[in-house]
Amino acid sequence: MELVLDIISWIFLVTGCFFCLTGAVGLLRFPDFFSRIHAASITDTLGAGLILIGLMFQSGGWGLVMPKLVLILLFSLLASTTASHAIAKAALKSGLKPEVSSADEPSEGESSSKL
Amino acid sequence: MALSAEMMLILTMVVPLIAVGGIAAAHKYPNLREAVTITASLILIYLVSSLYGITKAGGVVSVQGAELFSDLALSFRIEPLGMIFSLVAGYLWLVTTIYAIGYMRGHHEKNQTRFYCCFAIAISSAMGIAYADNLFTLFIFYEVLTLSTYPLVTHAGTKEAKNGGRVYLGILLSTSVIFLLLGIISTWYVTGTLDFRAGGIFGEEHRKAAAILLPLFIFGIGKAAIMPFHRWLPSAMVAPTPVSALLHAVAVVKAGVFTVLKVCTYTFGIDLLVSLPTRDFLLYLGCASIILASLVAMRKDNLKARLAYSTVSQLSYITVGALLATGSGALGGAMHIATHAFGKITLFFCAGAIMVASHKTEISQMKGLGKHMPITMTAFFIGSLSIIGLPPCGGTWSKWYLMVGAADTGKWLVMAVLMVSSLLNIAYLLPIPLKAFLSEDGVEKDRSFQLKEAPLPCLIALCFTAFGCLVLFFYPQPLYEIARAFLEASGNYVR
Amino acid sequence: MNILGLYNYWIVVVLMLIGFYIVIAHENLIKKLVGLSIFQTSVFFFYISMGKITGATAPILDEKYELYSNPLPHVLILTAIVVGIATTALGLALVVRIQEAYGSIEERDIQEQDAHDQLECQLEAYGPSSMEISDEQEQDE
Amino acid sequence: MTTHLPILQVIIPLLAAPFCIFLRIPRLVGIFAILVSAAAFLVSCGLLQQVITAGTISYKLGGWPAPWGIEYRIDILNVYLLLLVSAMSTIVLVAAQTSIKKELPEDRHVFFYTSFLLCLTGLLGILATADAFNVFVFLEISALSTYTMIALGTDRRALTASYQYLIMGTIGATFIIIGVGLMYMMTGTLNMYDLAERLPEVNTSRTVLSAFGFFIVGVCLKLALFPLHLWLPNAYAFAPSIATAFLAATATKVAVYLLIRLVFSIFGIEFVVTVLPMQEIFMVLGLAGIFAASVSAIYQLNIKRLFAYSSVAQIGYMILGLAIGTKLGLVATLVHMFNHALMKAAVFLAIGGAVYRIHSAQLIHFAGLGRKMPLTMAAIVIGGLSLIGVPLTVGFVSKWYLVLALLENGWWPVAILVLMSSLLAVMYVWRTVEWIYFTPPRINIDDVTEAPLSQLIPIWILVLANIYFGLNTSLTVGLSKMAAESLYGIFGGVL
Amino acid sequence: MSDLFAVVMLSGIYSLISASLFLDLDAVDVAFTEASVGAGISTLLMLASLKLVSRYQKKTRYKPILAFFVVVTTGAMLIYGTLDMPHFGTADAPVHTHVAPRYLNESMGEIGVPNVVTSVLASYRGYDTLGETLVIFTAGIGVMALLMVSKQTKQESKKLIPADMQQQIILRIVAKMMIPLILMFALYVQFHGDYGPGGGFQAGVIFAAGIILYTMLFGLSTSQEVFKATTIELFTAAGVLLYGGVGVVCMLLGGNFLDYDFLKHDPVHGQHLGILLVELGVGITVASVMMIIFFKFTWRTVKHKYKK
Repeated sequence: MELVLDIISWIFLVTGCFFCLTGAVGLLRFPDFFSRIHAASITDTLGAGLILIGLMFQSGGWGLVMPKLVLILLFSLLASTTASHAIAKAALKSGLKPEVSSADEPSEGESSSKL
Repeated sequence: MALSAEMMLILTMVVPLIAVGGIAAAHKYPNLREAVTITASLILIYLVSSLYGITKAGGVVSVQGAELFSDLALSFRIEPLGMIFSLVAGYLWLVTTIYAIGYMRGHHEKNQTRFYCCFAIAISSAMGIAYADNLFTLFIFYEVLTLSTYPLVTHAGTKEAKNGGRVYLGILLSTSVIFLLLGIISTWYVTGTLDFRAGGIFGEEHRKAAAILLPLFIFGIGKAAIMPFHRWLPSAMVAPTPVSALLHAVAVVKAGVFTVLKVCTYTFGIDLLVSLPTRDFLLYLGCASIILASLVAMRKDNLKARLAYSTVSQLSYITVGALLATGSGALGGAMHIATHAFGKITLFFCAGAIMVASHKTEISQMKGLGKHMPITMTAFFIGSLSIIGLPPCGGTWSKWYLMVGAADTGKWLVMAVLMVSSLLNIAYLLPIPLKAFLSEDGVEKDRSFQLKEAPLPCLIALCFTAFGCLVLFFYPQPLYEIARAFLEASGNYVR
Repeated sequence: MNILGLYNYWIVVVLMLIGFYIVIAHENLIKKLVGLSIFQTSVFFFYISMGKITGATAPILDEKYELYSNPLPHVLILTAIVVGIATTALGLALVVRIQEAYGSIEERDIQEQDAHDQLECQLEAYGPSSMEISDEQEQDE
Repeated sequence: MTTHLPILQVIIPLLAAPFCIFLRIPRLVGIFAILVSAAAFLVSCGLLQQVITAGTISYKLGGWPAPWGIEYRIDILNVYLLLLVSAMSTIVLVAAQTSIKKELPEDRHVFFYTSFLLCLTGLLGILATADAFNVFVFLEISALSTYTMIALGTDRRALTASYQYLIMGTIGATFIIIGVGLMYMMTGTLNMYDLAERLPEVNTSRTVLSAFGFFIVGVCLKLALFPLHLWLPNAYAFAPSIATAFLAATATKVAVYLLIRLVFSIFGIEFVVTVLPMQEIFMVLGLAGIFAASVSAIYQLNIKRLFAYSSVAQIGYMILGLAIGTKLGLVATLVHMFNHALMKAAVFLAIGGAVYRIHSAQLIHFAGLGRKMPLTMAAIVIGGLSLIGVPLTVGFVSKWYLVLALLENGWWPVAILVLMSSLLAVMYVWRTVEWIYFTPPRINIDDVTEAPLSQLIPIWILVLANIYFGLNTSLTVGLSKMAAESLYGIFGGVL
Repeated sequence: MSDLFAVVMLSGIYSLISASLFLDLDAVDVAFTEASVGAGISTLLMLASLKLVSRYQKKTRYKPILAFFVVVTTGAMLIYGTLDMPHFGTADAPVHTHVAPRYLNESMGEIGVPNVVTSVLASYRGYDTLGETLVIFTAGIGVMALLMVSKQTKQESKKLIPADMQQQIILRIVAKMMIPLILMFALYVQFHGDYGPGGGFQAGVIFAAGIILYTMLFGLSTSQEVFKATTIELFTAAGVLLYGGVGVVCMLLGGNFLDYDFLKHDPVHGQHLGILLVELGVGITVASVMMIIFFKFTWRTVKHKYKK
């Protein structure tokens, strides 16, 4: 029984880390502010979420640690999504337009990310 | 009155301070203010003379004051040299006040209240110096005297007055703080005591320390105006004449040489002084300052400047007398304090009178003034005779003893210097009265209004001091008695 | 003398130097405050790394563990953190007031405006004409 | 009740400060502050009584014994400074009632009084504690409240001065905490006296050396010793006059106390003298501080900056006293700490009184004030004289002991330099005297009258104390000698 | 790095990373405080002051030589000092052998609180924490004195409704959900200090953060109805008085200042009560000071807007 729990938690942890990695790479590689904010929020929600679930399995038994981890998961999902929304909204309000498929209309490409 | 001697001694210092309160209170009514000063000076004269009577009768008066430091106290004791200085200061305060009333009114100077207050403080500190029984008390009153005379020097408030005041304070404070204070603290550290004791406190074992400390003390006493530190005297000429009279004759300068004499006799002791290696150097420095000051005085056309430089040279007489380290040398020095005081104050009163009456300050303008100001000019003549040291005036005795002292030590160079300087005195002092009486031209033509004598109070003061010079010559006995008592007190033999 | 065991102190020293450098070199007032907080944080690391024992756990008494790290540095650092935030808060309030008074938070502009005031009161004191009469008057900045 | 005196000394102002926020009404808070500070003064008198009869008192906070809990240990040195700080704060607070009305807007008075009480708590806390880290906490309290008080000044440059002091003060405090950390690391304890026992075994290691270095640099930054004094002139010049008077009189003295405690109680004089050339370093820095600060004081236009630079110079004297390393040198430093507090509080309060009337601290605006505000200006002059070290004032006593200590240690060239530096003091004090008395007014001060009575009384209490402690030095010198004995007693001093 | 906004954000991240490093060094309380105070409040205050100050730093040449020299000398002194230090993590260093063992061994018996840091913080060295509360109070007083806002600006600003926060619908709803939980978490941390990491400081800061979030989203004037600035000022003083009061009560009951044994008949209970009250005092002071500082900064922005 121990071994099974360990394997499942390990699977979750590895996938969580993989998502964090993709988020980080996305953060660096994406050309535009809004796509980068999208990549960053992936690490926040999916990456952290999976790691937390993996940890739940590690916590062993229904003691005090399990509910705490569940609460952390809920809060982090709630908070991080709102945060990225707020940042994106603030950027939009301060006049930063998202870069719309610059491939076909090269002319109006000047509005792309400056930040 | 049933005042005990100790009470009188304290009163000599307290009375002028009470007078300060009185003057400040009465600053709205000039006559009342002047009256307060005069009564105070009369009381002071009474106290000083009664103290003189007691000490002459052999009574020892001493007061142990407040315990200031761990075992340093404010203590006072009357000894003959202090008696001479306080007598001179007491009498001349009255005379200078009378003169100041005439001068200030004649010259309608402003803020006179400050003048009289500072004057009274200066006198009280002079008394303090006279009666101080240890170097510590003496230093305290020495500094109070410097500070109280500063407002007098910068009385006019003009730019020159301020510069004069700066030089005055700068030199006096720097010499006293750097050399004198260092000397006092070192003596305190080396010997453990600062009291004035017959025969000096430096025993044989402190010979090397004493050798170093002697120049510290001599240069430290800036008020004795030894050559390198004499600049403050000429620069203080900016002040009104009664102040110069105070500076030169009554308090400041006298305090300087008085301290030199006291330090040489009571701290170092005459016999130790003879053997100190640094003494010769200081002796020749004194002689140099006598000669140089007289030469500079000859070149000065301004009357007050000339008198100032003459004071510098006369002071060095007393310092040389002290450093000769013989009985008669110290005796001559002690007597010279009194005779020079009377002589020089007369000359300054005359200079002030000439300034008030004829607004003349340069000697070259004073040809033929004698006809218009006969009394002033005769007093000037008597004063200069006393300074030069010719018979009818007191100066002769003191110079005589100084000469004897120089002869005793066999230092022919000092004797030569004394001779030559007397000649120089004649050269720069006598021509003024002679030109005033004998030569004719230069006075009537350019003077529009009728020349008249100085105001009456000035004349009274003039005559009193001139008369004093004569008395000192014909009746020198009391002065001689005190000077001899000073020698016995300071533990040397008298030839 | 295996000095490798001292690596944590060298990290502290490097952090301290960075913080110190920012405070001294940079002219912007807020940057100075940030530098100051970095300088203080490095002191926190110094204290905490002093109290750590390898293989020990946090000083919360529990049956399962016996080896605990030293609690005293933690207490001292709790105080130091609060002192640091207090100084930063006061510094920021001062920066806000300086911005209102001087219009800029660059030390260079502030010094120019101060020197200007100094010159004004100097002219008033000695007046242009009498500048050379009075004794020489160099700025004491 | 009397067993709790040590903690009551700090707790009374500590709890009073937040209570001021509840009182809300400025006038009420002002009076409350005076009562609190007076209570603190009474407690320190009680402590003095206890320490003299029963020797060192120890108070365990929270009931835990020394190295584990925090301990208050009061000996002669602590009580001497507790007395000084609480007395100064009471007097300054009395003058604050009217003075801050003209310098601070109405709604900020409550916060000013609260910051004042917090600063007082911080200083008393540093003085009373025997725990190294506790010193840092209370140092930070007094520092933060000082930044607030300075920043409340009217001139906009007060803000930059406060900011600069904040940066340098925090760096200083952080250096101190690094020093404490290094010492804690090598000995494992924070109690000063426990440190003193455990340090000798490890004091050859380089960590303790750098701990000593950091602590010294941190304290010297707080002390405004010469190269680290850049924050002081601006901070004192643009702060409200009351804040300047209080800080000038106490803040730097507490830092000097920290230095003495560090050098004598924690590390011991042997370590300090042998391992590092601290004597030479302190002597050179002290002298450099004296001369540089005095020279720049001469050229100041703002009178507060002038006396702020003079504070830096006077601190140089204290450090010089420490540099001598003998018992008498320590006595000279302790005496000068007390005297300097008296002098500076009197001068800055008097300047506060003048600023209350003419709303400006520029020297030229003080021209001609001598006639309009005689009493306040007389206070500045007497304070100035005391700074110079004229006899009959407190400054003379500390200069006397400093020179005596220097001579005893054979450093006579340093003694001469110290005496020459007092000439620089003469120059900048006389520059103010010339402006105040001898120059016609620059701004119209016809309607200017004397400073209000509520400021004149504290000013003149301090001036009379300046003179009284100049005459009767039993309290100051007596206590300092006992303190020096106790400090040297532990380690059998170099002497 | 001419954009100060980036500088402030990076300093926030720096504090967060240092908090996690503290955690690794077994300093759980310190990590919690560093995260909440260092990353939370100080970044917040810097952003608030950035709103009032010009955001972009002028590119000015700064003087590196003097700074470099001073830094190198201090660095040399430090490196010189580290050579004789006990190695990192060794158990026999003097620090662990002299004073600390008593805290670890006897604190359970004497004070009965598992979290030794809280027991040392509140009881063994309780006076330090009182001093520290006073430091926070002094900073509060300083900011209040410096950033005073006159009465009439407060009245005028009531009419000013913060337009930009109106349409942040999502934020306001999420905030409505989050804020009560934040406040409750703060209280949890406050009273959980004895058993796990936590205590007065962290609780106070979290409580203040909750209120500040509310003020930012729903506008200053609305939050002023709930938390009037004048009452908060009184609370800053109340916390310190509570802490000092507990100490004085111990004195009246016969022990030394801050000696909690005398609070209850049984010393350990007394310690519990004492630590609880003291932590509450600290929590109140820290929360109200942080709130007051934020209010004063926002009043300043309102004052600027009102003046324009």
